[in-house]
Amino acid sequence: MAQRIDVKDLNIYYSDFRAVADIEMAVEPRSVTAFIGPSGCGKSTFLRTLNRMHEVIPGAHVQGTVAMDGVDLYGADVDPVAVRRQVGMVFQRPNPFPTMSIADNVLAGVRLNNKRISKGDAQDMVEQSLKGANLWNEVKDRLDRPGSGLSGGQQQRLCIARAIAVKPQVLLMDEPCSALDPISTLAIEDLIAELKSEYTIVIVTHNMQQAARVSDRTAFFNLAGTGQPGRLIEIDDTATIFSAPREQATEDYISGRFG
Amino acid sequence: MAQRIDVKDLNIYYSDFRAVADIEMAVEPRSVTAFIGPSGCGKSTFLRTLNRMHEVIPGAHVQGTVAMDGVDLYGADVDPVAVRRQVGMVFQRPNPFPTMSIADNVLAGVRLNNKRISKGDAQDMVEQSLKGANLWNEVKDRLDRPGSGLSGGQQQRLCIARAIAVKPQVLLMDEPCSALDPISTLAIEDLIAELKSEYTIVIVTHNMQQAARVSDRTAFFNLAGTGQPGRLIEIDDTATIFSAPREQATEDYISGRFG
Amino acid sequence: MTTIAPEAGSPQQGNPELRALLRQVDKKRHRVDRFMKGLVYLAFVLAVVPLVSVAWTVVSKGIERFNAYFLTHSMRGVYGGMDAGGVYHAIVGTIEITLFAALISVPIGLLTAIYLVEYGRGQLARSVTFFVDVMTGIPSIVAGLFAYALFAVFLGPGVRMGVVGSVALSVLMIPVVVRSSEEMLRLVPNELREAALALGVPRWLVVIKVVLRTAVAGLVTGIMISVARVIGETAPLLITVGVIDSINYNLFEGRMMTLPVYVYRQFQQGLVPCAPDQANCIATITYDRAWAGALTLILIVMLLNLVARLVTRFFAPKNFG
Amino acid sequence: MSTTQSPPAPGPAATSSLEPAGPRRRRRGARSSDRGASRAFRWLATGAGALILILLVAVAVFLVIKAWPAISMPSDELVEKVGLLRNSSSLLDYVGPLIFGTVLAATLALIFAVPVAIGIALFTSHYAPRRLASTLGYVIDLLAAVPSVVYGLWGALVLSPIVQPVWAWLNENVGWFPLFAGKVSPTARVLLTVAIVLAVMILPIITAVSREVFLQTPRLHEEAALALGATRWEMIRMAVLPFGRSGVISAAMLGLGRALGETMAVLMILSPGFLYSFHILEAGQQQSIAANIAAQFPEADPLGVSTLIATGLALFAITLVVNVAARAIVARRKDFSGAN
Amino acid sequence: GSDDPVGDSPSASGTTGGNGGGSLSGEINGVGSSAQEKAMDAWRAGFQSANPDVTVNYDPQGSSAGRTQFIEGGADWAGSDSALKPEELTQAKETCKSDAIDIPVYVSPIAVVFNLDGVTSLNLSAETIAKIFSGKITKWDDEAIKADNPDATLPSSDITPVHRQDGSGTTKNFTDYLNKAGNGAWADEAGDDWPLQGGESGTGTSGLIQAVQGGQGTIGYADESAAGSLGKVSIKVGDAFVGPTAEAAAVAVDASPRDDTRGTNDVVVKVDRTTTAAGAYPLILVSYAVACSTYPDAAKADLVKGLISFIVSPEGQAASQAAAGSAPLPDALAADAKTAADAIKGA
Ligand SMILES: Nc1ncnc2c1ncn2[C@@H]1O[C@H](COP(=O)(O)OP(=O)(O)OP(=O)(O)O)[C@@H](O)[C@H]1O
Ligand SMILES: Nc1ncnc2c1ncn2[C@@H]1O[C@H](COP(=O)(O)OP(=O)(O)OP(=O)(O)O)[C@@H](O)[C@H]1O
Ligand SMILES: [Mg+2]
Ligand SMILES: [Mg+2]
Repeated sequence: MAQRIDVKDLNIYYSDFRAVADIEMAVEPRSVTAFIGPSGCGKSTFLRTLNRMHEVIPGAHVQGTVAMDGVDLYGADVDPVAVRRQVGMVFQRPNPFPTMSIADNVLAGVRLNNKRISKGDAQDMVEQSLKGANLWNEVKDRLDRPGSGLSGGQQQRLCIARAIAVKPQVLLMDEPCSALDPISTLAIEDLIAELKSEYTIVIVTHNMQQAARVSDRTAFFNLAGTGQPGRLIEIDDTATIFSAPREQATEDYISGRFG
Repeated sequence: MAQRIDVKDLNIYYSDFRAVADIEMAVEPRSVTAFIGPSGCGKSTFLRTLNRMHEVIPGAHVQGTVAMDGVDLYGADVDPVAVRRQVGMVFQRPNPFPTMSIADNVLAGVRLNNKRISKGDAQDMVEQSLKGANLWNEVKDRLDRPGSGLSGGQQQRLCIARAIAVKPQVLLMDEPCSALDPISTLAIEDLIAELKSEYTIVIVTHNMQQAARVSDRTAFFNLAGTGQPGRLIEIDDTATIFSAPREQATEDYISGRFG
Repeated sequence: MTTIAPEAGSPQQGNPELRALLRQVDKKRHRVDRFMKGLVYLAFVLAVVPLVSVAWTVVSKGIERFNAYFLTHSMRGVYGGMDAGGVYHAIVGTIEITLFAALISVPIGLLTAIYLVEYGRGQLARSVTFFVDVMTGIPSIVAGLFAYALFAVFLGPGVRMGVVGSVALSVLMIPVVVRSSEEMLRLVPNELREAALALGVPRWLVVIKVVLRTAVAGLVTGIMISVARVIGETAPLLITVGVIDSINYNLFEGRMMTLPVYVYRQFQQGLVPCAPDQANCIATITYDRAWAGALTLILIVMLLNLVARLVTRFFAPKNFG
Repeated sequence: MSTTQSPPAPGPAATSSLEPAGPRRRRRGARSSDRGASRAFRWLATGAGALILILLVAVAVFLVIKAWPAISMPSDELVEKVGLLRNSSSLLDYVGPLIFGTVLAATLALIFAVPVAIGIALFTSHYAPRRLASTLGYVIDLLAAVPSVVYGLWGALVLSPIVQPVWAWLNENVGWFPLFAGKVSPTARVLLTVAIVLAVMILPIITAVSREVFLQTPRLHEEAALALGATRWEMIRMAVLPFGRSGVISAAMLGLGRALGETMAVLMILSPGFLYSFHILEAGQQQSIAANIAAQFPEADPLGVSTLIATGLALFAITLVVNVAARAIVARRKDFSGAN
Repeated sequence: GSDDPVGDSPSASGTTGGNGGGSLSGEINGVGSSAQEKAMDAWRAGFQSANPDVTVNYDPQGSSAGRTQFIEGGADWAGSDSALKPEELTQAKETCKSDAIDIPVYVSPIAVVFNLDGVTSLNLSAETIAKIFSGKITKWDDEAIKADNPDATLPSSDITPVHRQDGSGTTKNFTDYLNKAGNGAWADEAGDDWPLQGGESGTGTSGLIQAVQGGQGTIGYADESAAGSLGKVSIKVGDAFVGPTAEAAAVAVDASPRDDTRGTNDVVVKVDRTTTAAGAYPLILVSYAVACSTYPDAAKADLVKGLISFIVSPEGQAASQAAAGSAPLPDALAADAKTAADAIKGA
């Protein structure tokens, strides 16, 4: 059940500071859209508006519409909690709940909606999700140990497992691999490839190879200078962006010998 | 004043758990040594023993010697504080001091040590270090704003500026670019190339292109399985490692289509 | 700028199934959320009710005698139903004794908290943590008897002076300082300690300049709690400091008056028998003074709190949240 | 491990080393690695910790020495000599109901205060508008500014008359419940009134500490919960409360300590008695140790004082037991505390 | 701040003449009965204004605490609601290096007070009071009460007796009275602590008054001066009913014998609770100053002597009557007290 997202006239603010300006784009269902751009251009900020996580920051607000299959996520009758349940998120920094065991971390989201989940189902779900995040083998013997005892990479994969477990329609990932080693990164990239047949996926990455490898479409953001809002420069098929971008700025950014 | 580091028979423990076993290697002065390997193999752990940061974790201890130009860093009469001043460190997660302004964060190494510094010198030092970390242009107008208000990437560059400001002899970097965008990454890589003419640099990275680009020598770590200690598999000139490694494990790891 | 035009259609249309999904909140969860919100607000109101009631009682009964004269005069030579007498001597005593108690407790308490958080491992640390908790259970009057006995050993029986009271209050104050400071110090992220250590900053400077600095808001709150905990103590001060009706600035010699003791004693004296022909006699004078004294004490603590707040604001980490 | 380069022999620079590098297998690191000012500071901090232990030992020794005459004296003789014990058959018989009363009052106070305190802490940390929150927090802190004498006066003069009809109603309608049974007091100078005042008194302590702890919940964890589709309350349950758990328990212990040791408020409000009675609406049933000491100390002869201090020793022991229990609760899930 | 709240201190008026002609100087500290506090404030004020260089401190920690500290040497004199016990006399001898003496300074009628709508005074016998406080009489319209108060309109509501929860001389004198005058209705002997279990109570005189005022149908006992607007019981003496007044208290003291087991200058009154003397009110409290007959320190002796002499003088007694509502010492007792005070001397 993938969903299409249409963004229109979107301005994003931190109190009075406009961090992102005039975004207009469409995120296609059953595909991977990558956001690239220099640090501070508002990739994370924009990503967070897609599941209304932006508004949990005091003073933060948006103008414009973000529509999922024609339903405005910011509509008056839409519940942000329901939005977030449909649009899952993996953060830049791994953030497992330190007070929960590994298994409980995976089940955290599931338990919200379905308190009485049978033990067998729970175990299956934990195993599936952890396998999906390529973490199962490393932690299968210590599912009841705290999640905070894992290494950074392991923690991030745990967070991915947690987000997958709720089976969202859209999955937002903010540099999910920046703390991962190549093996895990590969596994996640494989996973993304697998998931995109069913889900809409948006990923922020600094790694252009990664963007090129995993994404179908790529959006390039840039900002004119500090204190200026970030803007969407161009969005197109990944192949086009990396081979023949329309904008000079994109060309410049991509042609750097970046890793 | 670069320094050579010789590691011999090094075993690293978290209480009773041996996380890293039998390391024996030399880090050449005026060069960049990269550590690569899968998550959890103990790269960070080993790196932290090089400036005695390992021992601040309760129960953590080491066996063996780490000698800097022949002086055992773990000798009875060696002051760990002095070691850390000579061997700087940048962490995986950016950690600016939340109570300090951006400028004060850069000057932290000086200010926290109760050293006096003239206003002009301080300004110079802030500017130089921030330029070195490619952050100057973005923050020069808000040097007195708190460092925690920056984006992740900006924060990490601030931490690098802070570490550079103390002018250490050796610089340890634990995935310093994992939160950086390509432009900043490039700047840091350039900076590393610049610094290595004078300093000894050790960098942990998951990004093999980066390792190939910046390092002179590369060390590959691996672990046999969860709960097993990480071991040094091989260390050699970067060119050799990436073209003709001696070990099959290295070959396998490197030949993956990783980013 | 090339963007794919969003699909036409007003937001009122769109996929009805999804629309339902996004609107249809789980009723029960929503209700729980609202219910808990209600409870949380209720909790607040519940706490405000007694506060308002206490404040109203004290202000309405104390305001009559609460004036400049009352604040600047002592009770020397005042007795019976005289329309005279103030609390200046008690203010002096309360402030000096409490501050000195803080002077003893805060360094000891804070250092102990630092020990527990930064250095403490093993048996000693466990014992300290444990016995600090036990110490919170020392009844105040026992603390007073203890301090009195301690000084009596050195200075002979009948010793009455401000410091003895300060020591008694310290016994009550230290565990509160330790406990609250410990909590606050533990909340300082390890990352910050490591960042500083890695810059070659010696441990003690890391503690002072990074850990304490980061936790300062919480620490000040904790210290204010501990001050508030002891500033209203009566029984231990009666035993150790005695009572006096004149001004005594010297903490190290002679009796002192403190506000809580003043309030308690005035209250305990009860009604004054006024002969009908006595013009200058107020039967309820002791109660009036007691309430005005209570008002003074509350205002002093409020003032201290306010100062602490300003200090906190000054030092607080200035982040964007 | 095959191709590790063997390190060359120590170079000439090694002259500066007092201890030439060489293979050696021994445990190294931490602990004694502080030096100079750091070491002095560590000793200072450790000294402060030790000083507290010494202080506590001194208090304990003081208590034991002063209580010894009463403890060591045969029951019959003691009962005969000490007027306080006229209704008891032995010292234990005297202390028992006091312990019971103290614990009952403090427990009730804690039961009232903790949920409210957590509620207020959450209100100021997660519900109230930001700008309002600190002001509201300050308002609650003011409760701590009220000295216990004033709480005593307020409880006796203002609260008691207000709650008396409520207690009478409870007694009449819910009287089957053991706590509300008995003959309701016409003055409401009873344990339930005391427990309410104690709860108000310990509220600010618990609130302030809890609030600071809740405020420190990492944003990362809160956002993780929200991003999973948690409502605000669910976020609090998932991220905030577990994170603050040990802090809240500490706070409750601080409050409990205060409730156990509170003197004036109990002294001025309660009509005490020396029974093992659960009737918290009836006068003359229970008494707390601290208030009893304060009430009886002025007119106690030396042996009476000794007896009273023996009850103080009992209070000390109660606190010890309570803390052991609390510690056990916290320690049980220590790995999951979230502290680094 | 100012140490001259009254505005008439000799030093403020600039001269040391007038009544401030006292030659004494120095400081003395007393500890003891809180019942004496109000009176003591008046005495101290009077004594200090007559002797501007003198400072007198008094910690109202309680009679027993006062006696204990006096014996330990921690107080120069003590205020006590009961005279030193024989064993205390022996112990005090060591500290004083001479005999310790009790001097009566303060006599106060104890009123049985009650809060009953529409009733301001009642007549009760000691026996009835004893039965009320021991719970044998539980209703206001009990026959025993009605019999003594034919004119009062008594409701059939519950009687709620209120006692002192802290140990106190007031309780001791009250229970002594019930025990001796109650015709066997009160079995327990006199003691500082209330002998019965349960019941309403208050801390200190104020707390007790508060409790009586706070309830309906309550009855308690307290210093007459603290009774305020509460109803007061007239107790049965002989065949008449006598209210708690200073005069009646003085009559009762006059009717009571001295404790003749005491040494010279140790003036102790054995209050006769069962006296039938006309107009006597035997439910009284006699409170003492406890001092050494000889002080090692002559200056201290002069101060204590000066203070106590002032207290027992007509001027001092008038002051406490005004400030604390106490009964002045009857002439005969005052004379003995003065003799005893004057005999205090330095070694
Ligand atoms: N909580 C906040 N309050 C105020 N400004 C913020 C906040 N978070 C980010 N910003 C500002 O908004 C802008 C966009 O930040 P954002 O984190 O979205 O950038 P980014 O593209 O994700 O950068 P990076 O690649 O470093 O993660 C930056 O100028 C940043 O300083
Ligand atoms: N504080 C700690 N206490 C106990 N064990 C730890 C601690 N930190 C790390 N470990 C364990 O030590 C091993 C090595 O961890 P380390 O963080 O050094 O790996 P890494 O190679 O840096 O991984 P990554 O690439 O994910 O950063 C892992 O098994 C990890 O679980
Ligand atoms: Mg970002
Ligand atoms: Mg690592």
